[in-house]
Amino acid sequence: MIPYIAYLGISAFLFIIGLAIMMSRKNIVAILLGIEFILNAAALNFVTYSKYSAHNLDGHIFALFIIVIAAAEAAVGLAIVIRYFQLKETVHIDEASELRN
Amino acid sequence: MSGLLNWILWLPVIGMIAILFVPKDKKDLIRTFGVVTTSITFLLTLVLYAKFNTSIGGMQPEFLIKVPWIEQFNIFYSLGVDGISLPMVVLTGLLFLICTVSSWSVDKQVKSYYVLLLMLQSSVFGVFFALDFFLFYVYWEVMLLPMFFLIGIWGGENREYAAIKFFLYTFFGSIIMLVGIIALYYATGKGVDSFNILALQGGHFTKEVVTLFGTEFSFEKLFFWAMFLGFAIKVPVFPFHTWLPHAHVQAPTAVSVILAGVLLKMGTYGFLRIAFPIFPMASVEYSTVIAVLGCISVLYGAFCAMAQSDVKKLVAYSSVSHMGFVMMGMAAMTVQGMNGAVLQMFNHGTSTAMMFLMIGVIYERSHHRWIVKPDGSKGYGGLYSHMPKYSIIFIIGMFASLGLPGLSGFISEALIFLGIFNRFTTITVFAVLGLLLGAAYLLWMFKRMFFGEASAEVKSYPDMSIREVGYMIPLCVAVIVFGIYPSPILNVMKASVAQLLDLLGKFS
Amino acid sequence: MILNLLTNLSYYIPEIVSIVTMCALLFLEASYKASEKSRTMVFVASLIGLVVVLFSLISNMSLEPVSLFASAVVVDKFSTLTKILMTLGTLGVVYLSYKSKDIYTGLKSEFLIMAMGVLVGGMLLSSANNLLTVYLGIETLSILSYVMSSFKRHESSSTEAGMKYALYGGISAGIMLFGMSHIYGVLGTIQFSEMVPLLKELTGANLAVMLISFVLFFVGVGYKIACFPFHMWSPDVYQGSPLPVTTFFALVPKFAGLAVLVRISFVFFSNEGALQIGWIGLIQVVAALTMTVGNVTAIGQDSLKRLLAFSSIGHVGMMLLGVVAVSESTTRIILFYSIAYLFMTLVVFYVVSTISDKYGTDSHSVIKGLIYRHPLMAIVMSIALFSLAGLPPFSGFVAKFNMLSAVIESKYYALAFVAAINSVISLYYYMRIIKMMIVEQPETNEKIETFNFINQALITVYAIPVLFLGIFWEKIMLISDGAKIFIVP
Amino acid sequence: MEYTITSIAPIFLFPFTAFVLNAFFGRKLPREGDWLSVGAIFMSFVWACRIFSDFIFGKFSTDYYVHKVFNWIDLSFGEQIFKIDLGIYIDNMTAIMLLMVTGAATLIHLFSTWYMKGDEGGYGRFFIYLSLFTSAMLGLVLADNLLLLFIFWEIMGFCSYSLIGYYNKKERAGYASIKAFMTTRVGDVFLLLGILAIWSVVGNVNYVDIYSAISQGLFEGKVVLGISLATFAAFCVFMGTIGKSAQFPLQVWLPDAMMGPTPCSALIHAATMVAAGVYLSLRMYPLMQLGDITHFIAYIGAITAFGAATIALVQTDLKAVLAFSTISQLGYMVIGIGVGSYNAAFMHLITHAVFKACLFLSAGSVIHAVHTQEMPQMGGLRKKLPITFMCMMLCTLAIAGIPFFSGFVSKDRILGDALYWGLFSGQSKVHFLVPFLGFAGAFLTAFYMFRMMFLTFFGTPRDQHVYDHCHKETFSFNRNLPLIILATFTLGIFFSGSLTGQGIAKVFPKGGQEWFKILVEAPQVKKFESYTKEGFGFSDTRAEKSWEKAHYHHQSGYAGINPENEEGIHHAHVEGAIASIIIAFSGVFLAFLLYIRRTISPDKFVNPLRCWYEALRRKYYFDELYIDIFIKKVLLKFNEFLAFVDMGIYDRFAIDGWEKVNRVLFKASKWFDDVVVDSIAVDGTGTSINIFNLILRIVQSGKIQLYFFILLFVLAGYVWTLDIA
Amino acid sequence: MFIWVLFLISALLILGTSVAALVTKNIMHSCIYLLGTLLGISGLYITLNADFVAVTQIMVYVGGIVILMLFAVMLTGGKEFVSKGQQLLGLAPLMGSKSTYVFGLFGALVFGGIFAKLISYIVKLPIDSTEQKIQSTVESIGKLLITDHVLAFELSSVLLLGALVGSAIIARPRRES
Repeated sequence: MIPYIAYLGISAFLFIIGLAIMMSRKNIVAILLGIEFILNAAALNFVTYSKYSAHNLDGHIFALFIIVIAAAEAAVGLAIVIRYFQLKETVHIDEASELRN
Repeated sequence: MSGLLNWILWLPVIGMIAILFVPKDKKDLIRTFGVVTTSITFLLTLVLYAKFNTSIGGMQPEFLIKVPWIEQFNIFYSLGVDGISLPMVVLTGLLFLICTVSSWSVDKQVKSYYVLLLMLQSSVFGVFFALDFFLFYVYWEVMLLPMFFLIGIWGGENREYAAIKFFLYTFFGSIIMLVGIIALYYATGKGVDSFNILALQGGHFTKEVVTLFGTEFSFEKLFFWAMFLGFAIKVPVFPFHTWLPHAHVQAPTAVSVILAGVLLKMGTYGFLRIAFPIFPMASVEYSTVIAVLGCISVLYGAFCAMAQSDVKKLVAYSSVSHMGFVMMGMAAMTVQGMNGAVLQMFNHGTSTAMMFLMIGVIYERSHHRWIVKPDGSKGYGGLYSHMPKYSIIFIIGMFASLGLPGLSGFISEALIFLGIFNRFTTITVFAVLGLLLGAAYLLWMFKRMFFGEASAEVKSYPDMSIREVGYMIPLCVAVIVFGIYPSPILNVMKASVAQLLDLLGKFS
Repeated sequence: MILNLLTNLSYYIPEIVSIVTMCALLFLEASYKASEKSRTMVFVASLIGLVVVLFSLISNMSLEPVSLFASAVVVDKFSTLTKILMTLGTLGVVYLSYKSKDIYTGLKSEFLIMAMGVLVGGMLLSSANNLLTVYLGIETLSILSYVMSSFKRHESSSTEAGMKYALYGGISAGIMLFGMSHIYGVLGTIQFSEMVPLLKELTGANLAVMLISFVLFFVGVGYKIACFPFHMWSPDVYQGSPLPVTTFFALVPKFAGLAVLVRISFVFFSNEGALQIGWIGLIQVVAALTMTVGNVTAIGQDSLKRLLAFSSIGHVGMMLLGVVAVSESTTRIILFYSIAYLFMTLVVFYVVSTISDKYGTDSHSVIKGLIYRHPLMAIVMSIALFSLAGLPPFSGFVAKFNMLSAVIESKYYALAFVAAINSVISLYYYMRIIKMMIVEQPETNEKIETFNFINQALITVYAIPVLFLGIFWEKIMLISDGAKIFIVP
Repeated sequence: MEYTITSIAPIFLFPFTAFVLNAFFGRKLPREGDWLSVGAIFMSFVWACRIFSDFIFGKFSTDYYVHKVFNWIDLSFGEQIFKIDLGIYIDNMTAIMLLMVTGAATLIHLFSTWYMKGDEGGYGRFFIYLSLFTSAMLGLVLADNLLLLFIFWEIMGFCSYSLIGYYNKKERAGYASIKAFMTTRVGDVFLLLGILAIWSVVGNVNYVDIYSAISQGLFEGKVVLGISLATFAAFCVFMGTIGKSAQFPLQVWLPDAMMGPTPCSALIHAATMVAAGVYLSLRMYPLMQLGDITHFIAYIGAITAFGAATIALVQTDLKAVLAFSTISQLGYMVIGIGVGSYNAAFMHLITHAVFKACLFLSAGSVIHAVHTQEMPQMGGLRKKLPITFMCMMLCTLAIAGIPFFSGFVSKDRILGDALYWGLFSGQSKVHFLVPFLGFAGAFLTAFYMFRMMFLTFFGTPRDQHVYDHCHKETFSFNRNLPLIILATFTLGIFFSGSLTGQGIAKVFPKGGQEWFKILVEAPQVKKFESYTKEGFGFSDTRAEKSWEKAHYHHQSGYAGINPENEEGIHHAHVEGAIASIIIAFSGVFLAFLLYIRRTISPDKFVNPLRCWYEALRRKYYFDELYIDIFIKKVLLKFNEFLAFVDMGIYDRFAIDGWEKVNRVLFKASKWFDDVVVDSIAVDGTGTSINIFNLILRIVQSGKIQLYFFILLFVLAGYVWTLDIA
Repeated sequence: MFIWVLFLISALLILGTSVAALVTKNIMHSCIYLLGTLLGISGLYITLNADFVAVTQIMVYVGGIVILMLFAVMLTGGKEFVSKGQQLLGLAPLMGSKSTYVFGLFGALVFGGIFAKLISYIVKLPIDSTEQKIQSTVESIGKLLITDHVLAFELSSVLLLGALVGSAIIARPRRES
């Protein structure tokens, strides 16, 4: 039996990688990509727990919804990014600081 | 008779609504409406005075009004009047009457001006009448709105800054007070009397404890300071005074008069009506602090006044100084001191109103207020020989303000000193210097403005008109009559003050 | 079994009507050519739909609280009242969007569709009773909001706003999910009603994980209501979005987020213990910081929208005070605050929208001397601003008064003082606007004539509750008092 | 005959009514209402005469007084008791004062109708103030307690202020009036403190209650600010005297007060108001003794008497000489109080009032005639102004202390007592300094007064134009009559009952006694020991109790140290009388040598003492010290500093500060973002972490990754601080 | 045994590709690495008995989202923003600059802190690790979706509809006035 902590460790690792991507990459698409890592990490957690502690399928359902919603979010997010690129001809995140104090 | 307070309170509102229906262009009609309203109100306050029973220390049962407002919270529309508030009520009636008359010369947006002025009057009455804490607070804050606009729209060059500063400062104090009010509400267990100022009085909270940041504080002490802040800013006591010079200098004449004459008194009234009786133990314990702050205000205000070259600012600082006396008198917690303080509230109201009105009169002629202009030349000079009527009334106001015996300022200051000497001797010794400094800055100002040859510009000023003299006369009379024979005021207040002192006496 | 799920469907009529309206709008929009006529039709249709929703919600007020769909949602008075507020907010925005120039004519009907979608999400969120519905509700709100905030498709600022919103929403949703996953892991269920008894028995490591997880969970909710430190998107988004959208954001998602926050607090943390201490402590700190950051930063903002964004952050901090109390009065005061806030915000945004439509900018300078140009607007706006600052006799004061009293009742005096000082700070920047409107001289003497009778009537109607609720607030208070959280046994 | 309040009050009410009527209707009355004022004060004079005669002839006893009380302020309610009673208190001293004040005032009013005539716009105003002043002075004299005294005291100050500033077109008048008011106000403030201190012990400030409290020892053991309360109170009360009576170091105002019209100088700054300070100290004499400050008083008096006399030596302004001589003479009165020469001090008060009033009126007559006050421009005027000259000469003789004149009688007695006090009373001989300075001052007085006379009336006209301009004086009723009457009363016989003041001839019936000595005694507190507050009240107390007889020495009227040593006192008096006669004549002689014969040039003295001379001309630099250094350099600078701190620093930074800080941080962060981050930090991304302005700008910099970071950072903070145990 | 092998492969895949996705300079490569990670995760799902989820993961993510991303990258030019000469210690340029590294590292560290705390408690969780029988979850998930989670299921359609319309609105190239 695989220790559950292994899964959690992987998910935590993924999560941190996701955060790191979101925070260090300058391409907006890459940042959206980071979100996917994070969501996956969470989904992985759900499924892990579903097997190891909860013993029900709510975790699976949750993971499914995460996938679905991630898709929707990615679609909208990417649409906005593309729009932004059309307007500003760049996807550098620091260029996107028109709105500021 | 029981509806009298209601009438006094709401009559200005009725007048205000009436003015709202007058077309904008009929300026004289609007002014007449304003004057008529305030004069009827003033007459009603005199009726109140006449009907007042001086042998009752507490609220006059004849005039009490109590109607439920928000029953869920036990909030009542509850009004009453006693010996401490009555002089203030009469003063309010008088000063507003004078202000409406003196504002006849205001020509900018007359309608809004009178509407706001009447609204202000109603809310000031509300503060002095309210016996319900919530109601009190509402009026206390509502008063700020017309005040803000009156300063902000009709004020001087820097009016916006002054108006905002006044508003914020006061609001800061009052919001802290609101915390105190709510804390009291819960400390009494949300009962029927939880917002009842009278029922809260008597030191019911001496043993309650409050935990703040893990430290235990006495409920009474903590919230005494909360209330203190609210009222001290209004008074204003050093170091919370800096809004006052700005507000006074920028405000139009009538508003300066109201501000100095009535609004400052609300701070000290708050002490007498709320802070002292509700937190008697803390009040007695911290009376030294109040006295010291009062003394510092007296001296600090006087010192600062001396350095001013704007005459209105000078008088504004003198208000700080004079209100310091009131604080000291209250801190004395003796019968003389306390009565003196209330009397000083009234007297300062009349004398400082005179000063501001006089400055307004000259301002209307010269459109500046410099004693010494920024370029070093004289602002006025020679007014004495050129404007005799003006000078004489000015002298009366000025000497009343500096505490010349025979005029009203002296007796209240003397009573305050008599009250405080035994308790705070050292403070008294310093505070007495305030009388000296008070004379110094006023007389120096007078010298610079009134003596010497009149310049051509000064010669072009007409002397006071009949209207101007007319509205000064009631104040002159008040200043002189109450300077010689203050008993008409003292008699109505002494029972109430004695009751307060009896209460405080239990805790000293 | 499936039929059982439908027995209580009558409780769910408002949501269904909203969804139907949304779809109907979609069809209407699709089936007509883009013209003034079709836009009006869509507008009227959405109004009708919203009114129906409103009435069905009002009729729901009299129903006993139940849980629906296998405890996925709860319909109680609290949620119904929140929904009423959200519907009212949407109603207010509908006309604003119709007349505002900030939304492209071609996108007006899309705006309404999106708004209906967000409303559905908000309704779901306000009655959510398991983790999944919470997540779904938040995401529905969020994803549609991303779209709404980038509605000005040809302006990079709007798109940037949408993008920032999306990115920020993504990270916080991720964190929230991460927290949820651990909650699920420890308790083994996602149903609130099943979690409550389990929570009571937690000890040791379980409890510790739980606490941290709830903090992570809070990120998602906090992001929705824009409280510190999850507020940072909101000024940018408010500024970048079209004004009706900003108005909408200031109302509907906030109410929904607050509703879910209140529900979570009540369901999980109304029992004393380590969890409650941790949670309340968290909310206290958050509330204090939110108020302070919002109000302090609002000073010195030149853009009105941005200023209002920060001010709404400040107000959220205030509303969080009600959550801190977790007492009988919590729902009442939060609802009252929301009611007051709704009308004040509507008025303010309405005026700002009108003016920035006229001048094409929302910088401070455009409202200079408004009183000389349109007195009614200036007066109503100052009433609303004074109310926002919490001055009597306006409803904002009563709301703040109740908020403070809830905090003080629970003896969090320090928090009360912080709140008090914050309302002074907030007064400062509101006063600056009022000063500009009323005290300063206008730069031009041009009257604002585009503000026609309907507009005038509308802001007057909005302003009446602001004044009225400040004086006669007992009735509303009683209604809100009845709106208790229903904890499914 | 019963005294009621209505039979006494008119003394005060007449001039007061005149004041009120004139104030309101003066302009409409014929002659601007001067007759009203004059008539009123004359009526007062008649009333005062009546009271005086009652006291002199009715009972002729030291114990006779009338005390009427009425309630002014009553704050009592329930357990809280507080009352202020005001009342009228008349004893012999009061009666004499009343007579002096009303008499002098009547004459001066009369003179004013001549002197002020033709003064455009101010004639009526002058009489208004004069009436108010007179009524205040009478009120002060009649007062039965310190508070009422203080009230009138201040009103007098106000009148003095107004009259000094009478010529309001002159800037200098403005300065002088403020200076006068403020300087006296310094003393007044102390007096108020003294009243407060006394009140705190006694419970009110009635004279009789104070005496009673002193005799009952209520003051003992009370401490204020580390010193005994009695000393404190006495000192404060005496400070009142110093201010009002222009004693060192508050003497600076009186010379400047000469800016006012001359009649007002005569009335206020010579005869009455300045004497009120001395009157106060006399009234509070037991307190001074109890507080043990009599030595201090004596030294203050001596310094003033001598110092002012030295200054008067070099003045060229006619009125200035008189002003300094007034200060000097007041110094003698104060010496009298200090050394215990109670009776003589009061007597000097009265005699001085008479002759100084006359001197001033004469000076006024001269000034009005020649339109200048500078003596170097006068000379030889005695031919043109014979009546004035005669009157003035008499007064000069009086003030110089020439025998047979009133000044000799009173001053010599003071000096005699001082001599006894300094040499024979058994205390340290160091205190001889006081009589020494007194005698030196007397010498100087004689010298400078005659210098003044010689320069003004003798010799040849120095300024022919002025001389020609001066009209020949013809007798006029309102100009000369007052002078003549006053000059008449400079004869010593009216006061001493004898020609020399040394008991050569007795005039009055009560054998062997000067009427002054009989009538005026230092208050004997022992008499009041059994006094209780209820004992007084609204009734005339004359018949109620027969007080114990006085304990002091009737012969000498001396109340200082060791009054029992009558032998010594008498001895000292004889020596003093001889000395002062010699001194007076030598002074006159010196003046004669210098200014008539001109055998000695004044330069002989001036040149070797150049700097001393300069110091005298500049009045010992007191004005410079007070105004230039203390007020301008210290006080005003301090004020400006405070005002700057208040508005410029405290208000700007502490109050508006948080907003300013916000703004500054805003700017700083903008700079940081634009300059530091862009140029120093790599990529110009501005993503470096700076906590400097965390909340403000960088945080909301629009850079979303920073938002993420903050989110995480704070979240981590939350999590780490969670108390899980 | 299969499970172990699958787990190890998936885990290694995840670790490797995720780190690569972080450090690669090329955004396109990054997307491809994401693909690897997602596949790895679906592998893990299989080891966790979550067959349906695993399949959905592959279908939606791999088939949908990653493709979407790739399109987006292509549409936006796929630039990664590295300025030369400003790299960390002058060494191999991975994907950012000094500041971005500092930033990312800090963020990771900070959140690592949270994890450290979280995991330190999670390891103590009393979790039942007994082996369970592998069986298909499709049927039960299907049932759950139309019973317990029917509302979420239905309402997610609203979300998707909104997202659809929204994406269309935003990305639509039509320009109006």
